Amino acid sequence: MADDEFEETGQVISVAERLDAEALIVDVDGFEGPLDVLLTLGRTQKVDLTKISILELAQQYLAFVERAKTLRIELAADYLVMAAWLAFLKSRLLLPPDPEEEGPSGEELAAHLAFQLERLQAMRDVAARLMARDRLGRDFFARGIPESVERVKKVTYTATLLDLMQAYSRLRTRDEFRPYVMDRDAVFTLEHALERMRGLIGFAGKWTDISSYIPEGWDKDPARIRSATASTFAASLELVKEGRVELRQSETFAPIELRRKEEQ
Amino acid sequence: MSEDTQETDLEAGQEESLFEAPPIGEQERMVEAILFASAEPVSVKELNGRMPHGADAAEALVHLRKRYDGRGVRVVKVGDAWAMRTAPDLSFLMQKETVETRKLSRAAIETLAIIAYHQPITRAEIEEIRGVSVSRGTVDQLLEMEWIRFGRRKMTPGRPVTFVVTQDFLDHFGLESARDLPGLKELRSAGLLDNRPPPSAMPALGEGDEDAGEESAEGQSELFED
Amino acid sequence: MSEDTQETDLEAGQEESLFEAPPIGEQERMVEAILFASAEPVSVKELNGRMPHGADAAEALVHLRKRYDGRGVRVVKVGDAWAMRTAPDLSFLMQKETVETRKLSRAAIETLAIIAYHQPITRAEIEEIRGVSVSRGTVDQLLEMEWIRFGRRKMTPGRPVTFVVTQDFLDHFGLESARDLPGLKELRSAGLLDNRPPPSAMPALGEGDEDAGEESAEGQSELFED
Repeated sequence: MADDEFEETGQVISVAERLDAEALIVDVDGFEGPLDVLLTLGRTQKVDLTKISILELAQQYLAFVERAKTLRIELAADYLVMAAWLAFLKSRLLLPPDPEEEGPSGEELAAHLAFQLERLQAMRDVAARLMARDRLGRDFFARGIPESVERVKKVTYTATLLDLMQAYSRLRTRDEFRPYVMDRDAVFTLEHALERMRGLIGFAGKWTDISSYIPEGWDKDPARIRSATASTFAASLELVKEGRVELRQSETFAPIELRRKEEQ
Repeated sequence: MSEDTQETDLEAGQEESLFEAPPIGEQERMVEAILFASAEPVSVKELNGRMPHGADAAEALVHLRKRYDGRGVRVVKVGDAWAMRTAPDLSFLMQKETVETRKLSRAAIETLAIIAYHQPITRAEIEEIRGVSVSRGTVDQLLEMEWIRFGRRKMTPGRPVTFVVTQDFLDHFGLESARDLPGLKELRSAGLLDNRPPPSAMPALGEGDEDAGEESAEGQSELFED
Repeated sequence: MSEDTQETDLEAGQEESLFEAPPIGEQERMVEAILFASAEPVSVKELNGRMPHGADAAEALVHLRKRYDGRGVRVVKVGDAWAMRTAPDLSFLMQKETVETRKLSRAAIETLAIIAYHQPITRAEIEEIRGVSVSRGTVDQLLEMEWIRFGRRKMTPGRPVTFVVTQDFLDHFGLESARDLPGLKELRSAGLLDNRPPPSAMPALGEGDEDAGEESAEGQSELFED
C-alpha cells in the first residue's frame, strides 16, 4: 500500500509526514481553510515561521491532500486550488528557472506565501492578546444605574416661500378664483413684459443682458423661452422708444444688453 | 487635594495575608466600585459579603461619603442600602434639548398664505377663501410662531379682529414687505397655477372638499381651451 | 471644535450670565455628574453641549481624570469620548455584575482582529489575509454587536465597502484609540500590516462569491454527516 502510494504520487512522503497528514484529516472540518492547514503543518517543522521551508511545507500539504483522497474525504475547492498551486510552486522551486517564462520566480512566490502565513499567525496572536485584555462587563464595569438623559424635544415649524406660494395658488385655482384662465400657457405677452420691465429697469444702471429679464418659470420650456424672449425684446424696444433705456449688441447674435438711460 | 495617605500602601496590602483586612483606603475603593457598578442600592451586609474577609464596609462608607461631599456625585442612603447618585443641583445637566423642525401643516400654510395676500383679514374672510372653517389651533400656532399677529379691528358690524403678518414672517421668507409677495400673474408664470390634473383623471380624484373645486376648475379650463 | 447648532444650550446656562462660564471646579463637578450618569461614553462635544455656555469640558476632564486617579472608579478615554469605568484590579468584586457575552467563533475573533489592525479594510482584503471566504454570518454578528461598522468605500474599482471598529469596540477592550491596540507597533515595523498584493500567479483564496464559499462548506459538512 505504501509502495503503491509512493508510485502513484511520485512523491517522497515520510511516515511522519503521513501521520501528520492523517492527524489533520480527522479534523479537517475544524480548519479555517488552506492557510490554516499550512500554518498547522508549518508548526510541525518546529522552526520560526520566518525560517520555514516552503518547499517542505508544500510537500506536507500535498501529502495531506493525497491522504484525504485515499480516505475518500472530499475537500472543499479552496484546498484543491491550493494543492494545485503548491504543486506548481514546488516545480518552480526545484527546476532551474526557464528564461522564457514570465512572471514571478518560484522564490518570489514562496516568499509571499511565507509572508501570508506569518501575517495570519500574527493576526491570531494579536487576536488572542486582544481577547485577553481587561474587558467591559467582565473585568471593568460601567455605571450600573445609568440615569437617562431626558430629551426635551422642542418642535419648530417651518415653511418656504414656495410652500406659501403653492398653497395660495392651490386656493386660487379652485373655482371662481380663476380670472386668468384665458391666459395661454406658453405666451408671455408684450404687455406682461412691459409691465415687468418697467418695474425693473430702475435697477439697470449697468449693461445687463436682456435675457436676464425673462421671468422665472419661462427659462426651461423652449416654447416659453421663445415667447418670453420675443416679448422681452419687443418691450425693450418699446422702452428705448420711450427714451427710458439704451440697448446695445456687440455683434450679430451676441447678447443684447440694456441699460437705464440717465435723465438729462 | 491629597487627603489619602492610605492609598500608598494599597498594593502591599493585597499581597499580604489573606486574613488581614485590606487597608481602609483600599476598602473605600472597593465600596466605590461596587456602588458604582451595581444596578441596585447595596446594603452594608451585602458589601461586607462581597468584600474580602475582615473588611468593614460601614467604615469605608463613612470615608467614601466624605470624599464625595460637594462633588458632582453623592453617596446616598436608600432605605437601608447605599447608592451613588448625581448631585441634585446638577439635575439640569440630565436634560438635553433637541430641536426638531417640521413642515407646517397644509391648513396652516394655506391660512398663512391668505393672511399674507389679503391682510388685514378677518377669520370669516379667511374661511370664505379657504372654503372650510379655520380651526383655532391653526391660528394659535401661527400666532405662537409669531408669523401673524392681530391687526386693527374691522369697522364692520361686530368689529371683528383682523390678522396681519409680522416682521418675523417677512424675515423668514426674505421679503421686504408683504407687497413683495409674488402676484397671481407671477405665480402663473412660475408655473404654480398650472397644477391641474389631466382631464382623463376627471371623476372624483383628490381629497375632501378640494375635489369639487379642482373638478370644476378643470371643467372650466376645458371649456376655454376648446 | 464646532458648536452643535442644533442643540440649543440648556435652560440653566441661559438663565445664568450668557458670557461667564462657571468656575472650573464647578465645571469639573458637571463633567463628573454627566459621565457618572451615563453608561455610554460621552463625547467632549456633547459634554460642552450639555454644560452651560462657555464651559470647557476638555479642561475640566483633565482635572477630573487626575482626581479619580487610583480610585475604585476611573475616568477613561474611549475614542473621542469619555466614560467612567471601575478599576480592572477590582474585577474580583464584580462577579455579580458580570454580563454574559456571546461567545465568538474563532472566525469571528480573527475577523475582528484583522479589521481592528488593518482598518479600513474590505471584505476581499480580510479574505486574502485569512485565506478563506468570510461568511456573512460572521460579519453580521460583529456588526450586530456594534464592534464593527461600515467605513468609507475604497477608491478602487467597484468601490467596495470597508469595515472599521467602533467606539463600542474600544470601550469593550479598554482602548483609548485603535492606535493603542496591543502589538500594533511591532506588527507595523515587521511589515505585517503592509498591503502587499500577491504575485500574479497566486491563487485568490476565498475571494469572490461568498455564497459559493458557504455552499461548498456546507456541502462538505453534509458529506461528513453521512
